[in-house]
Amino acid sequence: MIDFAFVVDIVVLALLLVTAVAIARMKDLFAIVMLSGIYGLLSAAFFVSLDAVDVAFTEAAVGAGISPLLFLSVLKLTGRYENGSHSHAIFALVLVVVTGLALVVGTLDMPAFGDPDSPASSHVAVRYLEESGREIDIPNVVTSVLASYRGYDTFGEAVVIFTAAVGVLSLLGLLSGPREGGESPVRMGDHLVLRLVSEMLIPLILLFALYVQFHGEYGPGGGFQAGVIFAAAIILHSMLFGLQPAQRVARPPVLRALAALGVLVYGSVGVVSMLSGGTFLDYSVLSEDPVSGQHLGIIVIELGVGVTVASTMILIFFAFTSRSDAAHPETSR
Amino acid sequence: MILDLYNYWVVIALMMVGFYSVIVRGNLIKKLIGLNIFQTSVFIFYISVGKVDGGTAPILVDGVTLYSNPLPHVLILTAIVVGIATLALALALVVRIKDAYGTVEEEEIREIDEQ
Amino acid sequence: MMGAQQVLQWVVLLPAMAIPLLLLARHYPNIREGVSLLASITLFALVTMLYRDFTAGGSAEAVWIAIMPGLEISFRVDALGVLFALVASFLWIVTTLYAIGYMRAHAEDNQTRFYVFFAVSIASVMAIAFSANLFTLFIFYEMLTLATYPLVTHAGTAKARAGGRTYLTILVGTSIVFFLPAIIATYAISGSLTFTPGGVFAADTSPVLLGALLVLFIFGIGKAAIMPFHRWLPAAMVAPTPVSSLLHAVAVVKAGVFSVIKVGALIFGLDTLAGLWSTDLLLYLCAFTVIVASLVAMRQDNLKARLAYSTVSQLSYMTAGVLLATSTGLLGSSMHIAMHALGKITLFFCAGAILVAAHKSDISQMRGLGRQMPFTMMAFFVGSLSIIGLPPTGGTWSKWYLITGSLEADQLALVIVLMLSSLLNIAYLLPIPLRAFFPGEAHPVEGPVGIREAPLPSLIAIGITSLMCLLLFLFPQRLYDLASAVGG
Amino acid sequence: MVHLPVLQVVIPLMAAPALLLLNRPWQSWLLTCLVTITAFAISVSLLGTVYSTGTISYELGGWEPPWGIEYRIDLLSAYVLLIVSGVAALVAVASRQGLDADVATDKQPTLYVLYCLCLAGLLGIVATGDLFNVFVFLEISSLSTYALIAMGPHRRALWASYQYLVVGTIGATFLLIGIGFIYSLTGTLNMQDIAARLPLVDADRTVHTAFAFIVVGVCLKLALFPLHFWLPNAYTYAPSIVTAFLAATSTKVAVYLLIRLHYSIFGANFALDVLPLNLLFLILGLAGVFAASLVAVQQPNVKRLFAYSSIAQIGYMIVGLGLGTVIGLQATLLHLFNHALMKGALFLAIAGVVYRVGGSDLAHFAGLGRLMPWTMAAIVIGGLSLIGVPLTVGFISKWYLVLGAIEAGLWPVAGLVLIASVLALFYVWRIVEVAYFESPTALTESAREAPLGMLLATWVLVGANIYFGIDTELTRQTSELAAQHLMGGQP
Repeated sequence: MIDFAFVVDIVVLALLLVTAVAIARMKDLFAIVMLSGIYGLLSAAFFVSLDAVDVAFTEAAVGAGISPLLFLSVLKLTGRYENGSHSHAIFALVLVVVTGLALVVGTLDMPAFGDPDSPASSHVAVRYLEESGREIDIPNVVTSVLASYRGYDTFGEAVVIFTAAVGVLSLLGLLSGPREGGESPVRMGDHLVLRLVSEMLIPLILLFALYVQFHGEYGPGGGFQAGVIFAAAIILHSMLFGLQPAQRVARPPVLRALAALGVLVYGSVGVVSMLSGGTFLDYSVLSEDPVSGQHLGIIVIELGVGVTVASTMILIFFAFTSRSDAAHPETSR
Repeated sequence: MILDLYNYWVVIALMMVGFYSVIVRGNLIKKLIGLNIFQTSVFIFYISVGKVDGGTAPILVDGVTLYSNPLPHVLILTAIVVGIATLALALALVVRIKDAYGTVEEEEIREIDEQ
Repeated sequence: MMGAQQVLQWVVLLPAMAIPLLLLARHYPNIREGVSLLASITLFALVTMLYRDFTAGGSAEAVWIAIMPGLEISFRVDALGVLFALVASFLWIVTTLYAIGYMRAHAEDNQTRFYVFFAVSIASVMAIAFSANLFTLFIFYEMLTLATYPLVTHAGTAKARAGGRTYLTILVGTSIVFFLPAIIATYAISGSLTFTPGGVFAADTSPVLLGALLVLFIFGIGKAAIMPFHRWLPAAMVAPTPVSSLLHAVAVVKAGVFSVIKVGALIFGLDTLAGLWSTDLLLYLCAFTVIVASLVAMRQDNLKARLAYSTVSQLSYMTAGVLLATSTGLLGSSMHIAMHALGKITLFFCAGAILVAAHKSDISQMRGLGRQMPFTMMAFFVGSLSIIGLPPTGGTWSKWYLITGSLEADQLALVIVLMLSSLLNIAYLLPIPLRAFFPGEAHPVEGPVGIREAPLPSLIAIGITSLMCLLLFLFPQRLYDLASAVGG
Repeated sequence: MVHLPVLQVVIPLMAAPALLLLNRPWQSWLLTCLVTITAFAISVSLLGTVYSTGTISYELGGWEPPWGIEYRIDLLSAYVLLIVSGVAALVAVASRQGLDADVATDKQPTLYVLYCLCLAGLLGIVATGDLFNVFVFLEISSLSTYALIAMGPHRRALWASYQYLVVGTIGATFLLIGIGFIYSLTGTLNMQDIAARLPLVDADRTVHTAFAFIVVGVCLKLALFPLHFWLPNAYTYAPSIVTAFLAATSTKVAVYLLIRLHYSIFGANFALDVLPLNLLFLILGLAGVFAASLVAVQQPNVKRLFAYSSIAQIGYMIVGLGLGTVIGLQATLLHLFNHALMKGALFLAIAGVVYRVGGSDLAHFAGLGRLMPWTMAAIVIGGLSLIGVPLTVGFISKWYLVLGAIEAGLWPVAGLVLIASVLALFYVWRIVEVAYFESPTALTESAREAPLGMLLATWVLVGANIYFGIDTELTRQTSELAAQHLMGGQP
């Protein structure tokens, strides 16, 4: 009997490989970026088939959304074609083959794919699946682990995003408020259809972001995904109607402060739990009932993540696009 | 045996395509795309480790007993975020390099530096 | 009255304590030089006190700090230390006197720096002399190298810097590459670095290993200038003459020989030393150095360079004395530390005096100089005799014991080498004063008539050291007593 | 007091967003100083606690390990925390003026944000007992490091930062792959738990691959020869203050990580039967020492010169590891500490020169011996320490390294280690000669002594170079106990 999932796996993996090779061989960076978006989408599909819905959601938002967007806004500044220069091709090939072979050797002693008794699935993970319902009482185990059992990693993750924001700001600067000078050239907002669609779409996206933010406990989603979606709405707005109107809504200095605040909110939960007699990020002490303490903690820290992620994404996008607006159109072939 | 592991091997092939692009390409943006593919493939590798045959997504539902392993999912959520953060910073660097050197080709930058 | 233990500590600290005073007085040359002179005289007085205490049977010790277990900075008075310290501190007085005349006459720059690093060097020498273990010795051995570096490069010219570079590279290089591993290995093998009569190694230690260790030590103590690690000594001659005189004829090189004696007698022990495979090989290397350095010295026209190679040759006498592994050889070596110091410092003083007064540094220009500088040239003659080992100078005795030691050890070849080298000494030293007084008819007196003797302080210094050469011929007993107590 | 392990990391971590909100140069500096000094005080207290009560475990989120993330402070972590936070505090103090030469005033607040993030990341790597948490904090420190380097005044800083970013990300991804293998075999991420479960796993090939990828990944970060190529540019073109910080802390943490992963997870004797790892470490270490020293001798730029010297010094640490004995490991740990002191002092002094003279080429040092006597004296003493002259910390490191080599019967290694020290003499002396023997040029003649704050920080480190070269109680004892513990003996 041919397993349906098995066929899907093979097909998706084959597509991934074709896409990857195509990316490696092509020289048109615009096409490559598009393909890399497809690569992200395909891997998201693959994640779904591997039952990793949260990851799929995130990978779709990042791999097929944010990262191609960032690439494109940079391409606008740097030019579309690479000159195709290669360096140490032989050396690289040898290195890659050796590394690959080492990895293949490494897999030989690994537990079989999908083995329910593999160590990975039978040690630490068991507790999460069996006890989180009682200890934390939210259906999405990924959220339980992410926000509570390994909440400190997620704090680190929020800090990483924050670090990237600060790093990009230190490199590209913060555009404070609308600049002097006229409105940039023709915008897509002039197209009636686009405008109408987007005017309906953007509120919907924002609403969806809120849903994802507060529904992470039950289904896939959470602060990060919500933040990305929220940012997407603002970014869409700025793409259609220009940077200045968007920046009037989301003012860069405010965004910067929000990015910092999100991290602070997250950290404060840890501090409060320390002050309440627990360890850092021990939500159980936040309320009389440990389980509702967990709920409270998770909601607040997800909020912190969402705020940091959304403001960081918007900030980073602004930082890139304000540059390309400033550059002359001719430079972006 | 081979069927048990084929998933991993394809993923390794993906990783290596990305890795190769990072090392060999002279265009800074192309390098980053390679890096992106390299990382994404590692994510697939992790998620594959967490797959349990016959299991469902780790969202607790009454009556279901077999779930996929949630821990790799959590780890990879974090790793994806790290990846996009790195990418954003790298692209900002590329923008500045383009401003400062007028090119994003490694060879040309080296030539300019040697002058 | 201080106890001997306190005196021991003051001996090391005193020169160092002079430094802030020297810096304070940097704008007042008279006070600065006064401080130097006072410090040197006090130091000598202190060392004399230690000498008295030691001859009276005292054994002062002082422990400063333990850096690691078994590695401590500590000091101890013993015969060789007293001997070395007496020589160095006495000659510091004389050299200071000499330097006052020389530096002023030469109008050198950076004189404060000069006196400061001179004091640091002397402090290091005192610490070396009284070090109670190999670790302490090594630390101050290195400190001496570093403290003398600014003195060597004092002139600041490209030539001085090149010389300084060679100086530093060879001295630090040998000590890091050979000396340090030898010390660490000694520590690893025996667990002790303390100077102990009879040595520190257990009787069952592998002789092959010990032989290799000896090679490391002898090459590592670069200040003893065994070939091929002798190049630093001629290179150091770019230094001002007082530096060459005290440091490179006395303090630094004797610190090298001193270390060799300490290692030979108190780390290995003469008995162990006698049985090693490498002892004889190194002995022959010393003999080789003695002869070759003498031959090279003959070809040098620059007086300081000739004296430098002469020092290289003489240093190997002393190292050879240790490697003979007999008590007589050790005695000869120890005595030669003092005898050679006095003789060689006299010669360097004279070279400096000639440079200051007549602005001549090449031997070929010194014919007939005896008329203008009779006193200097007479002193030079006395110094030469002492180096050669002829009566009526002190050098006679040390050479005598070295030769006796060689005979006792059945090293006839070394006896011949010593004889031969004496002849070579005569050939490259004596003609200088002789031609100065008897230029010969083919060479009428040259040069400006206005040349007179060097400044008075310098002359006094020269007088003292040459007189000492003569006195030690007549009264060698105390020196002999000290030197014969060296083996422990 | 129970919370000290997490406060050690979280205080600088939370200070970062606070600093971004504050966003004023002077106040940001003050807060950074306060934060780093607090972090140092905490690390001192942690070391004391570990000494008196043994290893500390702290359960983050209130979940016991291996289900939650654990902070685990043993002697080794406490020791490295002490170094990192100590240097960070001193560099922070010096940065008030030190930054002015390289970074525009309006960008300085951002720099302090990144500085605190970087510090928190490094401390987090050291404090954690969870393998994946290492990766997260590694990325926090790495991302902030890339941004810090890119703030250098020259455009080459951008290029250096980009190169480091690519290499660093590859390294981190290798580490991630290794962690993935380990996880697939043991089902856990807690280091203790892994160490307990790994010997029970019958999957040699996978374990070895995991080990290889982890080691290569970490070695990319620690710039082990021949994976060092990103370091010289990064150190040369970063703002001088940043260089001082990175040189003294970042590679140290990478070495720590290597030791931690090798000994605490895989065990002291792991891999020796299949992979000749120790031999490899010895060869690469020595090759690094020589190659980098020889290149250092020829560098016309002093920052670059000492960057190569850092690669050489990392080689020494790796040689110590390669000896595979307690004394060898102890030598590595000692040099970890001591090298932080040396390079901290040297790069801070150089920052002083850059501040006054405006550059760090050899030409910028002409005649400074007279014009900036205290700064140059610091460079001389730091340099002597680098060479390994007695009464400095460098001597202690070298003593143990050579003792370890001799004890292991590896005489050639001992010899080579010492010969390489002479190379250090050469490159240090090039600076000394220029500073003390050349007359000031038009470039340097208006130089004055470095500002007091910088001088103070520099000289605290110089003092530490001498103090810990004489009173070795703390470093020796800690490193010895930690080494014994790691090698499986009872502490």
